[in-house]
Amino acid sequence: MSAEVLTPAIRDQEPLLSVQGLTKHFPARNGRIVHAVEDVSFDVRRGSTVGLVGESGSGKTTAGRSVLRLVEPTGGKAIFDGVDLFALSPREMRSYRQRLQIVFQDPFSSLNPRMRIAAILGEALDARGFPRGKARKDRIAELLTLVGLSPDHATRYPHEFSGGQRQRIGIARALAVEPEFVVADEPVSALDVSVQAQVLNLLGELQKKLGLTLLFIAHDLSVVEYLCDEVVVMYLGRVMERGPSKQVYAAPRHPYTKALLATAPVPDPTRRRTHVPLQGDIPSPINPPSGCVFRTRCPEAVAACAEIIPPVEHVGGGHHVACIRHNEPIA
Amino acid sequence: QSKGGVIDVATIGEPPTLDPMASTADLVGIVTQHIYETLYTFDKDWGVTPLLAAEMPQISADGMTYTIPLRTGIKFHDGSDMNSADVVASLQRWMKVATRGKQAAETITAVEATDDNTVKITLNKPFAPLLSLLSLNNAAAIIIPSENANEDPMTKFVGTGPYLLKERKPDQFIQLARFDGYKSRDGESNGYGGARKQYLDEIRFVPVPDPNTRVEGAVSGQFAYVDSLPVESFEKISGGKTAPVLLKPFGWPVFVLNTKEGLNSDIKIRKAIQAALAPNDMLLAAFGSEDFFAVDGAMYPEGYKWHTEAGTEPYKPDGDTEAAAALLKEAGYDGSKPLRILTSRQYEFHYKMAQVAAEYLKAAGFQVQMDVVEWATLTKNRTDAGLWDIYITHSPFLPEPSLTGIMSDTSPGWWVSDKKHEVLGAFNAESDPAKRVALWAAVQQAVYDEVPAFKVGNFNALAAQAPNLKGVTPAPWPYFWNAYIESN
Amino acid sequence: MTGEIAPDTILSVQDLKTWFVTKRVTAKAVDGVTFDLKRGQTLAVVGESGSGKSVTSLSIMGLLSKPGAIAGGKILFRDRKEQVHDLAAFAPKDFRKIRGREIAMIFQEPMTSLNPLYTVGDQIGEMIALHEPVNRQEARSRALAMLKHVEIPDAASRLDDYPHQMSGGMRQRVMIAMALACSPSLLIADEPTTALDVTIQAQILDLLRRLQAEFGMSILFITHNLGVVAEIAHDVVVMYGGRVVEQAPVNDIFAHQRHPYTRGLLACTPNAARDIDATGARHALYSIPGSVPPITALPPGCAFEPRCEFALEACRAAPPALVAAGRAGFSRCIRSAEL
Amino acid sequence: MAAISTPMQAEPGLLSRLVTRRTSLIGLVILAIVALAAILAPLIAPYSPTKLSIANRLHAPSMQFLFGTDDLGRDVFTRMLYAAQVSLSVGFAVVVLASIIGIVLGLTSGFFRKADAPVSRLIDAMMAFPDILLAIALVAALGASATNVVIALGIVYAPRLARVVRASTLVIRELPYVEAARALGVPTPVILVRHVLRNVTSPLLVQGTFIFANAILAEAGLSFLGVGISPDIPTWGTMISVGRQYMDQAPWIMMYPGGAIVITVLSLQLVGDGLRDLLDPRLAKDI
Amino acid sequence: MLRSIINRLFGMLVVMAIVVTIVFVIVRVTPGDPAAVMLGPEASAADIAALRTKLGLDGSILEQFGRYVFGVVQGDFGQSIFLNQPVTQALAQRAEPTFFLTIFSLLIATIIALPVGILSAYWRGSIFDQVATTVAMFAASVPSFWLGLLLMQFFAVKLGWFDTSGYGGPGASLGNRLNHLVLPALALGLVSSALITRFTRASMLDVLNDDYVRTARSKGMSEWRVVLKHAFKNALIPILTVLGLTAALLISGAVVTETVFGLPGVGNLVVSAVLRRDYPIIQGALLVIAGLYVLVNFGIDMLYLLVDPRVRY
Ligand SMILES: Nc1ncnc2c1ncn2[C@@H]1O[C@H](COP(=O)(O)OP(=O)(O)OP(=O)(O)O)[C@@H](O)[C@H]1O
Ligand SMILES: Nc1ncnc2c1ncn2[C@@H]1O[C@H](COP(=O)(O)OP(=O)(O)OP(=O)(O)O)[C@@H](O)[C@H]1O
Ligand SMILES: [Mg+2]
Ligand SMILES: [Mg+2]
Ligand code: NI
Repeated sequence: MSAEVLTPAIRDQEPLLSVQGLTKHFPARNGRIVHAVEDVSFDVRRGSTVGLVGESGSGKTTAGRSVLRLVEPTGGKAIFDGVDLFALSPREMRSYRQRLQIVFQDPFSSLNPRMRIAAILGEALDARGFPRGKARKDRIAELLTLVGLSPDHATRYPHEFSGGQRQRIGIARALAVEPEFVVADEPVSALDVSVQAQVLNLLGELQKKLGLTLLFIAHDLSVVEYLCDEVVVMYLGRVMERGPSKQVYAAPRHPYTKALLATAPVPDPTRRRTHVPLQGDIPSPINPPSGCVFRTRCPEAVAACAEIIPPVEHVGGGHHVACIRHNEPIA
Repeated sequence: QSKGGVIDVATIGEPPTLDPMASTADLVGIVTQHIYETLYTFDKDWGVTPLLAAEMPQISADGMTYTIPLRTGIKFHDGSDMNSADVVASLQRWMKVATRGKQAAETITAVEATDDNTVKITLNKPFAPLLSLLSLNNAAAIIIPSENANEDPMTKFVGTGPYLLKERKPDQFIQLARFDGYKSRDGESNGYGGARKQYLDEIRFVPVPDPNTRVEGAVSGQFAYVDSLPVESFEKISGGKTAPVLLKPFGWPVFVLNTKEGLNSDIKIRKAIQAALAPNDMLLAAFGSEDFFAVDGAMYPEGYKWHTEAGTEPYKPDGDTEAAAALLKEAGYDGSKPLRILTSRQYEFHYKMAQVAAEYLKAAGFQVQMDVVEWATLTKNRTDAGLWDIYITHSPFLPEPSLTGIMSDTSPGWWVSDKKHEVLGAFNAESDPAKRVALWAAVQQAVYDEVPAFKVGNFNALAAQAPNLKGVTPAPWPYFWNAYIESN
Repeated sequence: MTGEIAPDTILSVQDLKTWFVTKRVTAKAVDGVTFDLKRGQTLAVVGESGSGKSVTSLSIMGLLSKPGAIAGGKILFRDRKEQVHDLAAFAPKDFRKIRGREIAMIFQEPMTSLNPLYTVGDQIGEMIALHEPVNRQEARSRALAMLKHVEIPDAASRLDDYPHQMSGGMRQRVMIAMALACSPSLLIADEPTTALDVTIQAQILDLLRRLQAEFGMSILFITHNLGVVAEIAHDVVVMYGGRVVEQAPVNDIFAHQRHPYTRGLLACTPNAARDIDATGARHALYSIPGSVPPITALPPGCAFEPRCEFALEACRAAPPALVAAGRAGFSRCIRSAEL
Repeated sequence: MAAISTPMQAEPGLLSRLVTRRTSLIGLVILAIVALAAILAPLIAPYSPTKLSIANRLHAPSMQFLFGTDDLGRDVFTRMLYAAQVSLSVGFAVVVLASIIGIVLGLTSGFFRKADAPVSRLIDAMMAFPDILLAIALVAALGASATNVVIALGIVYAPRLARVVRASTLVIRELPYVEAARALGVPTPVILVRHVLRNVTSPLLVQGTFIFANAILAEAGLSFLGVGISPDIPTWGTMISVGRQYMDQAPWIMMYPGGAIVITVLSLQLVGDGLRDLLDPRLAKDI
Repeated sequence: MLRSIINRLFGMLVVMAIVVTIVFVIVRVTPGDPAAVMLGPEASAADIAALRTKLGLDGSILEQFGRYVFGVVQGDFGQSIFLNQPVTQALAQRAEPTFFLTIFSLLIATIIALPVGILSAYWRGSIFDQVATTVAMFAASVPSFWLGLLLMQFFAVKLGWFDTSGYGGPGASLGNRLNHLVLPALALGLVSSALITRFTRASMLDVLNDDYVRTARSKGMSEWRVVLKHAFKNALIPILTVLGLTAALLISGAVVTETVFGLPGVGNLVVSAVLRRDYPIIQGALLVIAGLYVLVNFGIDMLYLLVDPRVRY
């Protein structure tokens, strides 16, 4: 087995996307509010991959969709290539759409079952005004080849493909408009383990080949560690910790990150975990805890945690933590 | 013949009102004639005979003053006595409210009480139909207490009749009970006139609007009397628990032509229609068997004193398509304008005649348009001359020919002509019954000459009667005083 | 009441075949599954989606829905009275004595596996009342005790909660409480943590381990996550295409795979320590080519053959037999010795 | 799997799967026969449907008049063939009209959140009227004619379809492929037609079949009450309504059209049921 | 929760307001003149015009609407033109047969439909299921008036067991009156049992596939208990909706059936009112029936609160 070495992302460039104070509230029953995303900030450098991890309901998807304005954000900014996407009129946003794309989690519902693959990709080409005719056919064939499918798959319907193949088509659709930035929302969680690797490899390859910038949303910590240059850890709509993957994984500063890493099962029976650091469930985003949202489950919480919302502090090397006790030495 | 018993009578529906002045509907007349009485009524030969009046009026020589003596000791259902004041108030209400009363009002200059038991009516010209108008049971000149006479619509249903209104549940029943204070005329019963016997304790009129349901009801013996059945169910009813009663002849279906506007304002077209129609097939389709109709052009059938064949030659039982076509051509009809037939299915036989008629009219070269609407719509639309060329209706043989619809200048059809006014005027002014019969022939002649309407023929009516219900005289407006339950 | 079954074995599935036969196709969802589960131990069944894990467990419980039916093989189960039954030959009503009392089951979807219309107390109490002569009061207090066993905080007040008032993790605890209410000797857990977050998953796994120590039941643990297997299992069965491809003690499986499929599974999960070198360069992941074939279109020979890098001509001919491999395991590969 | 030729059959070979179900097959065959009879009426009918022949009235079924004659001497068999034309066209037209209204209302309220509340209330209000009652009132208002019956029934059934469309739209609106289209900047009308409308066709087809059946029944009911299609146009309903008077003497006048209604409606329901089983994912999952 | 009940009540009012408007619009564009009908065939145009004024049929449509809404809000549905009585009174007098007819047919339908639906779902694909489904489908294909006619012909005319029509005379006992409802209720009940059967079957099928039913089985209880306690109670929730819907359908059916059997009910009243151009009656009846439907639905929503702990508005 010979592994291909992929060049890691180019570091230390101006961010392509800078999310600042992103907030998204959904209306809930009886006039209450779901605090899905609350004051989230992070940067994505051109050509890099940023991972967004967190438990279910922590607001990862909502953050990703807000950036593309697939849901209208409640507040904050998303500076993309120098322009605040949130300040654009819907009409202006239309012209930005093809620069930012998204790949979905569910390979089954993300393709219209009544459209042939050619039509699905064609729709994307239409969006950027690609001319009809032979050129388009060639382009579709090219796209299919790019994601590892055969050009004659173009005449088929989605149900004729396996989950992995569908995910490739979803990727091809996103790439059809030649975007600079792609949000990949758990693109492999619905796939069989044996196929996951194929899709991850494809993403890595494409990124290198096309110079893509990737926001990679995932549950699975090991996938993020493998794929991402930087990682953002979210909990209940807020960022707990972010920074270069290597640093975060090697030396997590936030109790939540530590707990996540500790509880992730590792395929190694000799390294069995002995104690469970996190008790209880994630609280409801309808009325999140005061102060630090994590304090209700935090093994290290103190009274002060209920008082103030911990600011996100830079602890060096691009590593940020939102915990008032991050400086204290903890056993 | 003993007192007692309750009968259910199935009627064709719910009467729109229990105020017989306010409506000309037959059903209203049938029900309310038990409750109210008029000054005069008809005997079995359709002659006028006194009811609340003590006797026939004294008519002045010039025919302009009618002096009417009243019976005494008549009580209203509310217990009060009837006197001339009540009669005057009632007649005045009648002239104001009832369509027939309004017609009469044109010739009436005064109604006054000369004493407690005498009333005098003064006219501005001789008017022979007056007594018939006073006798009819629809738009009827009923006598009610004077204190109720100002009401319109009527809310207190108080009359002098043999039965009084006990309870009314619209669409369920109208319950009449014997009026114990009733004072019958002496002597024998004679048609609507003469003595009225109150054998039955109660009479209930049950509306059964669906003809088939009435038939089922008749067959299963649910009612003592079922009115207005489709004649073709005769056999079915014969096999059931009530016996069929055929009223022969009952009335006449008629196609009324719009002489005011449209195609039929041209007399040639009307003549063409007269020639084209084939009563034989129309009646057969409508009534099924010759037992239930007669092909007859005369406006009154044999047996009526008004019967005459005068002028009926254009009436061709099987139609004359060629003659009709020729007439049409003469009239310059090019087939571009449709002949609009307005009809409804309230009475199935209207509709069937219309269907057959349409075929014959088409054969003669007409373009035909059928407007099948509900009866309600029909009664509205027929008043608008712009909407129709022919509409279909029917009528019983009225005791007074001049009361027939087409005789009025204003009734839909709007037949107005010098000839009509001449013959009808003479007929109405003449008070000698014998002379009037001769004058009627001229009226009928005019109808055939000018074709304001087409009489299709005579038809019979079917009712059903329980075997133990006796004493019911077949009549176009059946009545149940004199009727009794035979106990065995 | 027959069968060859080792004394320390509580469940022995022998060449089980469960097929879904319809007019159009025959889906051999389980086609020759063989494994043994030892008393007090946990046997993990791993395999990708559609490999027949659930069908195997439903076959054991007699809960197959039409048109599924056992077409062959034996399911030997040793009850508390040490009697051995062949569940594959059971009539539907025989199962009523076994279910709940001898074998209990928990399911993947905690959100939908509890009846939404009854309180959790009722549902646990019902389980007890079904199998033991208790009155309402006793059933209730037993239910409360079970809730405490599964570490539901403030159990007394949650007893009258409806399932929708609880989080996924809580509901799964309730399911476990219900399953263990009558102290069954075998617990079948069909992917009990798949729908849960990692933090909750860890709690549940931990709970199961402790309850096993306490109640001493055997667990048949179904999952597709090798990490979870490593956490909880004593023995591991790997399934592919309705067949067992490998069985071995947990340490052996992770140390040395005797089947190319198992090997591929382990290799393709990303592992930063292995896949990223010191310079930060990322190696492409190993990936098994192709995808899992539909159960109705399995190749005639070894089910894994089309995706296998070790495949030989012989693999194509007939399905290989399950042969002993390694220290205490079995493998369904003709080249298991070479691996 | 073989490539599929027409886009409408994205659910591969709907028809071919339908005919493998015995009950649906029976339904389809009956429907085909009825439809064929209706289409070929001018060719196979032995007599004229309108020409009266008073002499032949109320003939019992015989070799000469297969199903007998009616009160005006018209051949019942002939009229039934022509009635099939009208009844089927009325039913079909109702479905088409109701679908158009239903799709517009359903898509609007399902896709545009702002429009949802008012349109939903309107739909609720319309659903509050019992169907025949509303149809009677509408036909009475518009005047009794075939067109107006179609319009009335179309209005009556539209809210039901609107609900179906709305429900599906609400689901589809949230699906990732719609979101993908939005992410690509595809204009909303295009999304509505290409992604939403196309995918509501299945429930629409199922519901449409049942509404077809209901419309035939309702038309018969209206005609029976005398507030429907003019009785000189033969429909099964008008034939029954005329035949009712002769239920005893000439039962064939109402029996045969009644039977035709039962058979046609039944076959529509069989087909509808089959379609639902095939298209409704809730039930499809365990087949 | 109280707040959401109030919200629902408000929604109900909005729906009713739309209903009122629809009713008014439908009825007023109707051709045909009640005054002409009332006055009979020989009335003159002047008489008719006078009556129209008296009945309040003059003035602009908007004026009429204003007057109407004003009345409705005060619970005054106007005066029946034809019957010369308040609409509310006319409706009240006819409520009894319609009420009992609806209740009885609903009862008949439910008693047949629930067990059949449950069993045919449980034995899906069995002979029982096939027969039941086919019979149900047959029943749903028969026009109710036609079935009514056949029943009447056989039981009332041939066998004479029942009166063919009507609702008993004056002073008829309740028993006698209800006796008149047997056939119509049977006709309606049979036809509507089809819908409920099919729906029960479908929702049972749905529920029987649910995970908690499998859980129930895995607990080792009897099938009967699984089906009734665990599955049916869940299936009941959508069935409740359909029962509400069926009640509306039954009123529809009652219109035709009451006409066939000559029952003096609301349905019959409406049909004759249409023929009589009795605007206030048509308006009142449509309004009351639609209002009842909205109320029934509201009631069912409230029932959900009882049956389904998940529903907390
Ligand atoms: N359209 C919406 N309306 C209301 N609430 C929403 C909506 N979308 C998401 N939410 C809520 O917002 C919160 C965050 O959801 P989100 O989907 O972003 O989480 P996530 O981190 O992507 O979770 P998962 O890992 O399950 O995908 C959740 O509580 C969710 O219920
Ligand atoms: N009722 C059924 N009818 C037909 N085929 C079925 C039925 N139930 C399961 N199968 C088939 O049996 C095979 C095995 O299914 P099973 O549910 O056991 O898989 P699994 O290993 O549990 O997968 P997962 O990880 O997705 O739960 C699948 O291919 C499935 O399609
Ligand atoms: Mg998400
Ligand atoms: Mg499974
Ligand atoms: Ni390598």
